[in-house]
Amino acid sequence: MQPIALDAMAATVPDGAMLALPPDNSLPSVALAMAIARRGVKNLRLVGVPVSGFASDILIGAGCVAEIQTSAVSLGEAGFAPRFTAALRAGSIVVRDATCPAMHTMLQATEKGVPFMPLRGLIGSDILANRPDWKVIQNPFGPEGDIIVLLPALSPDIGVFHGVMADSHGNVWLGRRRECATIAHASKRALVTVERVVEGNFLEDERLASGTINATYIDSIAIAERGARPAALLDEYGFDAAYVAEYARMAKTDAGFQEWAAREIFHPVAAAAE
Amino acid sequence: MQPIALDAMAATVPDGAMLALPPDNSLPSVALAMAIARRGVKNLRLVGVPVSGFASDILIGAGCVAEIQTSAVSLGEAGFAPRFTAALRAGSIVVRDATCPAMHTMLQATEKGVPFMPLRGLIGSDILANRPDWKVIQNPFGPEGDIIVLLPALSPDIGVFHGVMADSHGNVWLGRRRECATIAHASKRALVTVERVVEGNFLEDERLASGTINATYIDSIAIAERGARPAALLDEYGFDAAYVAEYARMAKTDAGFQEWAAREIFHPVAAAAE
Amino acid sequence: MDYNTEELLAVTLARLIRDPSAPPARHIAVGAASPVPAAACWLVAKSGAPVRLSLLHKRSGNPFTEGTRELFDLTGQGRIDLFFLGGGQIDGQANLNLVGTGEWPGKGVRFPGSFGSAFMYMMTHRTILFREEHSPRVLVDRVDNISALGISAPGVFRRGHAQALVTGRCVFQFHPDRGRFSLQSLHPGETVEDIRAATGFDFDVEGDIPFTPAPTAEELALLRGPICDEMLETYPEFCARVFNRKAAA
Amino acid sequence: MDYNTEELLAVTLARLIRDPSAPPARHIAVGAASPVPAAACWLVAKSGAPVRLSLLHKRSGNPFTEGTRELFDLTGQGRIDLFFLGGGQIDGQANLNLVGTGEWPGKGVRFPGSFGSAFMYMMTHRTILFREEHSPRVLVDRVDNISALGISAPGVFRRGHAQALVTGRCVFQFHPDRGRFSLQSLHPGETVEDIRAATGFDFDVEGDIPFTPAPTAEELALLRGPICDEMLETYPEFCARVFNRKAAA
Repeated sequence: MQPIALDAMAATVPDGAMLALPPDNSLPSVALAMAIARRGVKNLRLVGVPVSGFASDILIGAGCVAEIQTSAVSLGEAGFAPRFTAALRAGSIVVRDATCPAMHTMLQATEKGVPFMPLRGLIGSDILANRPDWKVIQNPFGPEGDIIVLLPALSPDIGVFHGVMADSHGNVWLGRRRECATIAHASKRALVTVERVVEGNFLEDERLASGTINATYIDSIAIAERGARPAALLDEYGFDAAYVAEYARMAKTDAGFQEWAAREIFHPVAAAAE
Repeated sequence: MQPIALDAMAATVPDGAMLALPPDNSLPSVALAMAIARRGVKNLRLVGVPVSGFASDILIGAGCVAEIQTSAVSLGEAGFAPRFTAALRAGSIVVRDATCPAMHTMLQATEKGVPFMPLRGLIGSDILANRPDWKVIQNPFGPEGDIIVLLPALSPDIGVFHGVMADSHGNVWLGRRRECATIAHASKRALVTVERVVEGNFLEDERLASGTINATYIDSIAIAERGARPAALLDEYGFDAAYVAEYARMAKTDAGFQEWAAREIFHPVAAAAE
Repeated sequence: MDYNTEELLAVTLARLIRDPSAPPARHIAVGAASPVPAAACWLVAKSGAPVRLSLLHKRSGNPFTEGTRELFDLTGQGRIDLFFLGGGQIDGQANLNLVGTGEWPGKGVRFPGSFGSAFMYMMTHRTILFREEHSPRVLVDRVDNISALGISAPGVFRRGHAQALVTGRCVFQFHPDRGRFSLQSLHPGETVEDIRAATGFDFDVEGDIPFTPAPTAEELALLRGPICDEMLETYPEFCARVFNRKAAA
Repeated sequence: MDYNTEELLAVTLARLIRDPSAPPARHIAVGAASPVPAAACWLVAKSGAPVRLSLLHKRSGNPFTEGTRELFDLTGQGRIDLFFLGGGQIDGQANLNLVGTGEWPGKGVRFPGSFGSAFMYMMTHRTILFREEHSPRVLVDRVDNISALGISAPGVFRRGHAQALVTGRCVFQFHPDRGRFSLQSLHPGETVEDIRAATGFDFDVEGDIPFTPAPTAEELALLRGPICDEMLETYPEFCARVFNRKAAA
């Protein structure tokens, strides 16, 4: 599998696509999120696995998002996600709240090829009350009155994440962050950015194989150095708290976000293209 | 976690325990199976994850087994499992046939803490017809007439497998054989043999962490060099086909099995204890 | 001996963790935004209790090798004995609102979201509620939206409930049988009347309410020394503010 | 040109894999005990078709990083286009018995067990049945026990069916619409009457039945050279017997 250019990858994301993204602590491809924002894709339906962070907030701020399904949207230590909060208040996005294990479970149902999976908890929560697509049944294996929630399988159109490296066969290594594997398994297509492409086959190496996602799940790979930033990438680089804090400060207003985006999302490409 | 002696580990297996074992291609602890046979444990209920191999056949031959739940019992290239076949014909064990993904799914239900999980396929098979503990329901998310099987959560008393190495904290590394992780997650106790114990913490190493099972799931560790033999252990040693072929030949009769067991299971310990 | 609020709170949480009348805390998970509960857990562990800590979002040595799903699977298996939860609103029946005020999904003030609370609260053997802000805005009679339910209907599978609610002003004990909090101790300088005025829900007051015990010299030494060392990587800002310690560059 | 039965069978299976009227075979999984189907898949791949092969039980470079569960998950996702199945008994409605003859669970002759057949047969887009022994003992009118059902009731979720049954004596095509096999080709030296006598189930014969095409020189060169190289690690005995090649010690 030959790597493609980041902007060529972003060009394969159609308006209205359902996009699954890991949060800031689990290898988001911020590079691809920015490329999608640059392209001006519209009406995306974001899926937080299991929560949403910086990448989701900038896509919302850039006007790319119609809907978000997630368990929380947060910038972590930097506080609430400002563009998410503003869009919710303005009514410009639909928010479908879930709870973390439910996000995982809905993807696992697709991973196993079943139409639903059960999950404990949830009963009596307004999360459940506001999800007409979730069902409550009597547990067929339990005593009378033991009710349980069934969650429908969720299959995002596109899974997006950032791995450490890809090999000559298109296998991607990202270590213990296995939720990215679930995203790849459950999504119809997976678009993966990596720091680098190396020779060989990770599946032939017992040490690397267990942290590898097989190329069979991966549609295309683009090289994006420091592509998770400001999020951390395993032992490769740390979280850039100052960058996120500045974003949180500027993005409090739409005008502030636009100023930030002009500098951080749109300007570098114009410069690079010159 | 301090390693314990193999026979001390075997001594923690009570009569009647439900024991989950991976097959010959997935890190069985043949060393512990032999130690259990030496101890003369009775009425074990074996669970093949998802099928059963050499270790299960010798436990059956040694008279330790009352029941086996599995998707197949086979010695691979060496053919049918002779002691299993003989015990089934003699009516001395109960055989509960399943199908591979069902074995995984029943353990995954326990792993997720849910009382059941659905699985596609199976409908119309006599496997299903002979499992009164499996239920068929109308898919609550599907069209009328779309029926689906629900499998109950299975929680073995003890999970048994062989890892490559343990660290100072009791974490076990075994690479891509993640079914052993599912066994550990779903079992009430996990008894793990390893080739060696090394200093450090695998969880601090991004390369090793993804193939590691956290010590939280592991009850005890015993060092058993070449403890998977005759099965292979990743890139450490290969499958001993000649050993299994000889076993298959000798174990065709009970007398032949007894002769083989006297030499291979019971003798070495007597010799080692002298 | 001088101590600050966070140190008092950490010591108080540690005492609740060790409460011999509660189910044993062999394995505790601590969420990302929880430096005070994390310090409390380290205090229990560094005092020699045989407890396993799974600190989420720990960058090096993250305990989970199956991704973030593993915390919820572990909890589903019944292997997590204790978890901490907070909330934008907490009510007198220990219901938690992490979603937002006003009309669903938080048209008033939107909080980040429920995270795993709707699951964890019911599947963990016990939960300690922690929210430093103690005001009628946070501690309400009835939450606007229930992210996680305090008491379940009979027959609904549930492993545990809130044990207590620790705020910046007091400790409440929770009684799932009667669905109410009772005042357990007052932080130094507080009175029952102060607490009533600052609390939007009604609660029980039984007998004389003692003051929350101050940290001991040993506890403070542990917090400021080895525990700060452990927390520096994950909570640099907290360590700088509370312990006046900065991570090496 | 001289060739042996396994070579003919591998070439025949490869032709079925490439059948343009069947759903595309982009990803094929091959089970452990299947050297002839594995050789067929390699033949398709080495002839330049864009096919991904997942060879189970491959010791080095095993394609699955989630354990053995992953094959079934992949198939559940609809990502496995083609799988091979056999059986101790196969009947005229393409039902498979991998469990045993006589009373459940195989009180007559016990076979190893169903493996994943009850799932794979319904969740793979197509299945090629392969059993070298062609006798009334194996090819029966009705299997004693159904491990995997040939045709499902209306409304039951199913992705595909048997495409064909290849034996050591002929090729049958399967017609799920009529629930019957038809004779597609005879291996060299066989007659329709021979096949009828050796087959326990009734099947259709439409027009003149051709002979199964012999392997070409190119196919044999591929099988004996690069394909044998690929298979030597996983199937040493097969390579020794069929291609007269031994693995280096």
